[in-house]
Amino acid sequence: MSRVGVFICHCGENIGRTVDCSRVAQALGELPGVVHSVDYKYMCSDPGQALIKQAIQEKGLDGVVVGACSPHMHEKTFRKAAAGAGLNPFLCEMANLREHCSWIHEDREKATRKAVDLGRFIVEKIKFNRPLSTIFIPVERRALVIGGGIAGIQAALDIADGGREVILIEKEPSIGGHMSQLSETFPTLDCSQCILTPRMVEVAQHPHIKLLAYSEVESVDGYIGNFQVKIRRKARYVDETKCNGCGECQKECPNKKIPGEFDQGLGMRTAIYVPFPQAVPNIPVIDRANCALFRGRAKGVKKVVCSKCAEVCGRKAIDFDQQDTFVTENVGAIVVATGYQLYSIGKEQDSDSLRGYGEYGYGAIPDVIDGLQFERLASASGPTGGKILRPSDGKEPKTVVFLQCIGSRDPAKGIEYCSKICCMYVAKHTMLFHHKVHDGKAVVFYMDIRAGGKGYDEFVRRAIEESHALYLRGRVSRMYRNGDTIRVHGIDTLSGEPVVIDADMVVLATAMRAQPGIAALAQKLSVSYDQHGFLNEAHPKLRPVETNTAGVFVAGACQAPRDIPDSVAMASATASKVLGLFSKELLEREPLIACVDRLTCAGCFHCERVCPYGAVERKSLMDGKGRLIKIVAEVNQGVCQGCGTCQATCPSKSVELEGFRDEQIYAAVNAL
Amino acid sequence: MQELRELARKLLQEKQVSAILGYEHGRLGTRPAFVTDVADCERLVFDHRCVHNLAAYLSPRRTHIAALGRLAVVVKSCDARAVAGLIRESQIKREDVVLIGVRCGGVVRDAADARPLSADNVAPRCVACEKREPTLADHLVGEPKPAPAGSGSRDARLSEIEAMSAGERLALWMQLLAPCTRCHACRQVCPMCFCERCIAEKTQPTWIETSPHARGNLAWHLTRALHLAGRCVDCGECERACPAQIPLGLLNRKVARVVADRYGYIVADDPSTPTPIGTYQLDDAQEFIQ
Amino acid sequence: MSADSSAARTGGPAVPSASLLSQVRNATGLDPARCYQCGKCSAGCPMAAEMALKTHEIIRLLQLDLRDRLLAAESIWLCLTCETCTTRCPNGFDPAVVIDALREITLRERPDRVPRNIGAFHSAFLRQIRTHGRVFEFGLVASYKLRSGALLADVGAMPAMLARRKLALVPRRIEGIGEVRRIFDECAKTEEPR
Amino acid sequence: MSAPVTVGNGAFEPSIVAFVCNWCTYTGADLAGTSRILMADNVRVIRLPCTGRIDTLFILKAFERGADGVIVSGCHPADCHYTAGNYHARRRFAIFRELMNFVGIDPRRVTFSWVSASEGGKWAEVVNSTTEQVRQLGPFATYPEA
Amino acid sequence: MKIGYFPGCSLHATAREFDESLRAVAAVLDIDLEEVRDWACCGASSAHATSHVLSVALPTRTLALAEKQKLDRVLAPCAACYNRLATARYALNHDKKTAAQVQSIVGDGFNNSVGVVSIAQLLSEATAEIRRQAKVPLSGWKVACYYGCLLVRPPEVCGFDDAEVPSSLESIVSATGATPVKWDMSLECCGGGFSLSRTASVVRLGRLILQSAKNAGAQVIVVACPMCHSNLDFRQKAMLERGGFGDAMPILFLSQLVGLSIGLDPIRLGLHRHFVSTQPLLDRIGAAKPQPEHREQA
Repeated sequence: MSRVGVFICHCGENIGRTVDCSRVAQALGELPGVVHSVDYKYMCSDPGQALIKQAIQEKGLDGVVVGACSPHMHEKTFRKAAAGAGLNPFLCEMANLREHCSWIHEDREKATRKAVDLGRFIVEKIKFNRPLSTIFIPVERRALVIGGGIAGIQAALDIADGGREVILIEKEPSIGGHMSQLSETFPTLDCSQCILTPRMVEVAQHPHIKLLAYSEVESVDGYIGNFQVKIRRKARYVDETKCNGCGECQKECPNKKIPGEFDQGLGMRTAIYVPFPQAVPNIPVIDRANCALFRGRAKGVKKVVCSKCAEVCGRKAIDFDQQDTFVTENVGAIVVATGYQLYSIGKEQDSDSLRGYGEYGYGAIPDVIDGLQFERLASASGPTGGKILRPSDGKEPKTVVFLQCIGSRDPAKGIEYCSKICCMYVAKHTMLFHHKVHDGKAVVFYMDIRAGGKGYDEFVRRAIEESHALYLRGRVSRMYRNGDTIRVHGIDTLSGEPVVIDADMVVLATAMRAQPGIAALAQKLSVSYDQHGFLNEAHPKLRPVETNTAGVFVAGACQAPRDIPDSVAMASATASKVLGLFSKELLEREPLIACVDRLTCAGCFHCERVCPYGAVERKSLMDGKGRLIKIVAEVNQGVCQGCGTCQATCPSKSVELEGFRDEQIYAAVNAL
Repeated sequence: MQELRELARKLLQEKQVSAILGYEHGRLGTRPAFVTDVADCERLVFDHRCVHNLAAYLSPRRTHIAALGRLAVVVKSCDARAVAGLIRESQIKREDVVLIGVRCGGVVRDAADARPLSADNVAPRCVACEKREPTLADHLVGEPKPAPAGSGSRDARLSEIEAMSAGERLALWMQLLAPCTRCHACRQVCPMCFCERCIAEKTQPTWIETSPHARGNLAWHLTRALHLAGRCVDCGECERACPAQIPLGLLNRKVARVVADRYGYIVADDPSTPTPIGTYQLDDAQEFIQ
Repeated sequence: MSADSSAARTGGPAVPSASLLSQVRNATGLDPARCYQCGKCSAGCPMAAEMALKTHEIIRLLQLDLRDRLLAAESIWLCLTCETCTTRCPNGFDPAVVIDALREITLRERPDRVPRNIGAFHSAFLRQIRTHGRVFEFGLVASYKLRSGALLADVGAMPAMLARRKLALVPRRIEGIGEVRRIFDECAKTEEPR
Repeated sequence: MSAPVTVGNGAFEPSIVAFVCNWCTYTGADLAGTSRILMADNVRVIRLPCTGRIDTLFILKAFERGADGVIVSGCHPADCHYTAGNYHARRRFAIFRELMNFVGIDPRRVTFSWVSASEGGKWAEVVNSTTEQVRQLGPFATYPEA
Repeated sequence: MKIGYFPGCSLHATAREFDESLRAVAAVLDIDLEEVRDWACCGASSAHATSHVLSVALPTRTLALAEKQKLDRVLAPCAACYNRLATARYALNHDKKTAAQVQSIVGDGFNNSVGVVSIAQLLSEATAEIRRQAKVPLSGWKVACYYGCLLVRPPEVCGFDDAEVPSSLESIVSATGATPVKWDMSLECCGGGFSLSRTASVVRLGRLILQSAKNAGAQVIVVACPMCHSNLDFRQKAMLERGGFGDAMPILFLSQLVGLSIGLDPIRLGLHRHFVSTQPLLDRIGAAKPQPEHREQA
């Protein structure tokens, strides 16, 4: 026979006004198994809590029901109080007599009767509550950071500076990401590489950071605190331990006419190459598709067609037979910082939902370039040494037209969102252009100027007032080649005048998109993503860098279009989350999770199919002689979040959700 | 028939299986037969009286049968659907059983019925059946058979009931379920009911009252039908086994149609298709939700 | 800015001073709120140079529900329905159809505001179909001239046209003409002010 | 079990049980309270973590125990705290509801709704409309008393 | 191959050479044109501007007739007709309200099963045959392919070719051996129905088109629409008077160009009916100067 104590709170007048609390206490006191029932003005007050503790100790209660406000308000409070008196906190429950009764009814008689019902439900339920103890999960206090752009670099450095080991992986040969391609940065116009490269070097030299460049995530197993990540280390065909980055191989490589990724195809590189001079690590990689030797091998040519790089390499670091290798790392937390790619206006799109810009010639018109290409033209380390020159004929453009919202805010092309950074970098571009081509004319077609941010709008005003960029509010309907210029048909909606401009160069502020392959990665991490492939945060306001998968965090443009300050801020936020997680050796979790009754489980695994977290595992039961008896479901305590969908689905109810076990619900319903 | 026996002999002789699970003629009509001896293969038959769904014997609850070792089972298309279900739900492994598919032209309602198959003794589900030979089979025997003569598909009865008022329906079912003695034969014979401890026998708590009372009866039969949503293979065994002649098929059929209409799911003898319960579409119809 | 009842002032046909905006919504099933005024329609419009109100401005006035200015605007009659705007609208809007609806409403409620020559052309064209089932261009030209008063335009071209057998002089009437007329009448019925 | 509550004029007052998820509807009901939205007092709320946990057996049992109506409510699609519990529940109840109807349990006695944590007003509507609905239908007498 | 044929009003008058040349070409390419019996005008250029329902109802009648005639596709050579028919078909499928109104007017029993095909689509399906039949090499001909506004726009209605960078006409022209030029105005509107009511606009727009074609080095413009043709051919004189791009530019219907390449008689193709002389072209392929009048009397 259980010994339940009932405590009815008046909440001042809040409950007392409409509910006859003493009658409720009396009525519930008469229920079998209830050995103590009182009402009091403020149960949550110290004297109120004292009443509870006292009763627990004096009457040896094995269950406490507090009839007061919503459990969302004070469940923690009262469970703490119960625990304080030596009662297992999970043997304390609340009946909601305020939000669900006194505040929504006026008739005292009816409200009181309802209060009694609500109380009775909980009294009956609690008779079947079981003492539960908090679950502790060991935490592997190492972090994995995916992506070596500015966000990934920042997250890695912050975590490492916090004294925890970090594995930073980057799919390109070098870290640095898009930021390393930029010339200057808004709104301060400080040189991008000047602020970035020191951080890259720091990463390379940090004692707590293990940098795996030219690598990708192959698979992810486990759960918060205990992830096992399999990483593919793509073959560079250069032995990292031997190479000293002297660069002789690149000088010798005969194939020097390959459009370089780093220069957005505006500059050339060799088949064995380092993406850019300040690359980290400064180790070249062979591009199979363009290397004579590998092309020969692909055609089945036995003899070595070319090995100039190997011949010239003093350290004998070149290894044409190198293969991809795999390493598995155990980590407790994962930061995803895979960044973005730019939308292309071409006819061919990598997603059915996207359309290219036929009205802009699908990208076939010369000297129509995108923002990153302009960055390379403007960059001192770029293919033109920082001179703004047309890719087609190397002439200096006098009239440059900048188009904003290309792909962005254009549902007809498949993207309705705003890419956030374009307004700012276009303003920056007009300034850079003005600084480099004094007699040049910059014209900007925009729909709105979105310059929210410290010093942002002032920056745009400077572009207009000091660099005299001509801002026209309107979209461009069509452009086509006209002699060696580009004829742009636009409009200035403010004056209502159609505008036709013969431009020497057109720069498209194309939309920011999630990286290709993000979906595959998200599925490996079981992180949800929106229709555009941007990863979903756990809560848009209160949990912006967490995901719905505990232990996986997001930073930078993989979550939504972000500029550098945002990305860095997010990265530091993830770092603090990770360090917080790592501050304890054991991870505490509420024990309200599912557990399986092996005896009756028939192993049909409906539970496995419905579990949103993949928390159900298969366990083989053996008899003494090691013969298989049967395979049953088993819930991974670290992964289960306690939704209980498994139990409702289980035909034989062989899986039970602690805190909401069938007996408890049954008792409550039975108390009707 | 010979083809079937030949195959059986071959399988036994070549030790591919240790027993054949098929049908034989008995005094009370056709019945399941276990053949372990090559000589006994003569006993094996297949005709319109082979009503039983032998897949039921594969469920792991039947440990004594598992003890026989690797089995070959004679399966009609409906039986094959059950085998698929058992594989899908991890009860057996495909490689652990040899499936002898038989082309079927429909079976009688009652195994004891010795008359030739005709409109008046054919099982209603066979009239509606669209699949006369299993896909999930290692061997396929018999000649293609035409659809059996017969009328009055069960869906006619469904529509009839659906046309009634809620009150009439309730009265009808109360009357239909009243004679249920909760013998649970419907469950025992069902190839898809393989729980180790059926919800109907779960005490603590007793969701479904065990006494043969209207309350428990309704709860039991509704729950049974729900547990078979997207799983019932429509073999008609439950209805055949019911000593109270309760038209359980109607409940199963109703659920099957709901699942088909709402989620386009038809139970097939393909173990790889996921069940409609346990999967979902983001845009599943929710017209009934406020 | 509310829809001012022009009917009262001009003594034109009694028009419900109902919102033009909702009329267009009903007629086209499109919501002008979708237009975010990027102007891409006007930027590509072949007639923009001749329009006092550019396409996006027409839609803007519609958003503001300025009935009088819109129904009086010559610009809506200059649309060639070349579908450039509709094809390029980034937000899936359909200016061409909306302009058609505006013309339809004007013809019904403010025929006095339809530019003479253009109105003349359309009614001549439709009359042709109504009478013969097909447009017989010689008749079209003739009746257009009478309605528009542009009597002498293109007269010089007539002989050349005839020499090239480009104009049939005698109209031929289709057999199902009755059916065609019924269609005209039925359609007229569906066009009661919504 | 308290028989159908009859008060004052003795008019039939239905007794209704609501099974709701902890994160959306329960919180929404709390909000209705904090906003002091008055509503019918016939509904008794039982809190569960997620609609995914709500078993059709609960509903059947509630009726067996004399409830005249039942409310099942949780998070809107895409809002589920557990990402997918409500999607599974949606299918479960869609099938259950039609079967229930088939055996003559009037589906108007069971309200399914999505009520988010911010929809205190909607919760009040659900409570009131269901109460009124069931009041019209009258007491639920499925089972001849044994 | 059999296909329904909806010539439309113009092809019986101002654009009869389009009709003549098309029938002639079809015969050679073994395309059986079955005219929709008792078709009525599609209402082009006026109906849609005055009554939406009418603009759908008129073409629907024709489509219904075609369906009765058991035709699965109808060819509408006139781009305007094509666009109206296609738009009607689209509206019946997508705009429930209008569909209901029109159904009630035109009457039931119509399943909207008839597809609508433009001449561009039809001939681009036949390029192989055109190549095979080509007798007169048009090599060296620089042709500007003019789509105008209604042939591929709006994409969801036409559902054929790219709405911004189309290529079907080019593929057909290449099949004749001629060389399509890259130019910019191939999709700009010529002023369409304004020929009579706003001639000035037509002249202004036409000039831009002719200029652009000239700049691209074209010697002839190929069109697939009677309105485009009469605007660019009949109104060209006025355009020339405003000057700016040298001498006259012959305007051919697509079917006429194909006809020439497969060796059909210029007269049968109605080349003599144009206002801008086509003789310079004929000279290039050594065809005799057509003597229209007495031939036709004969």
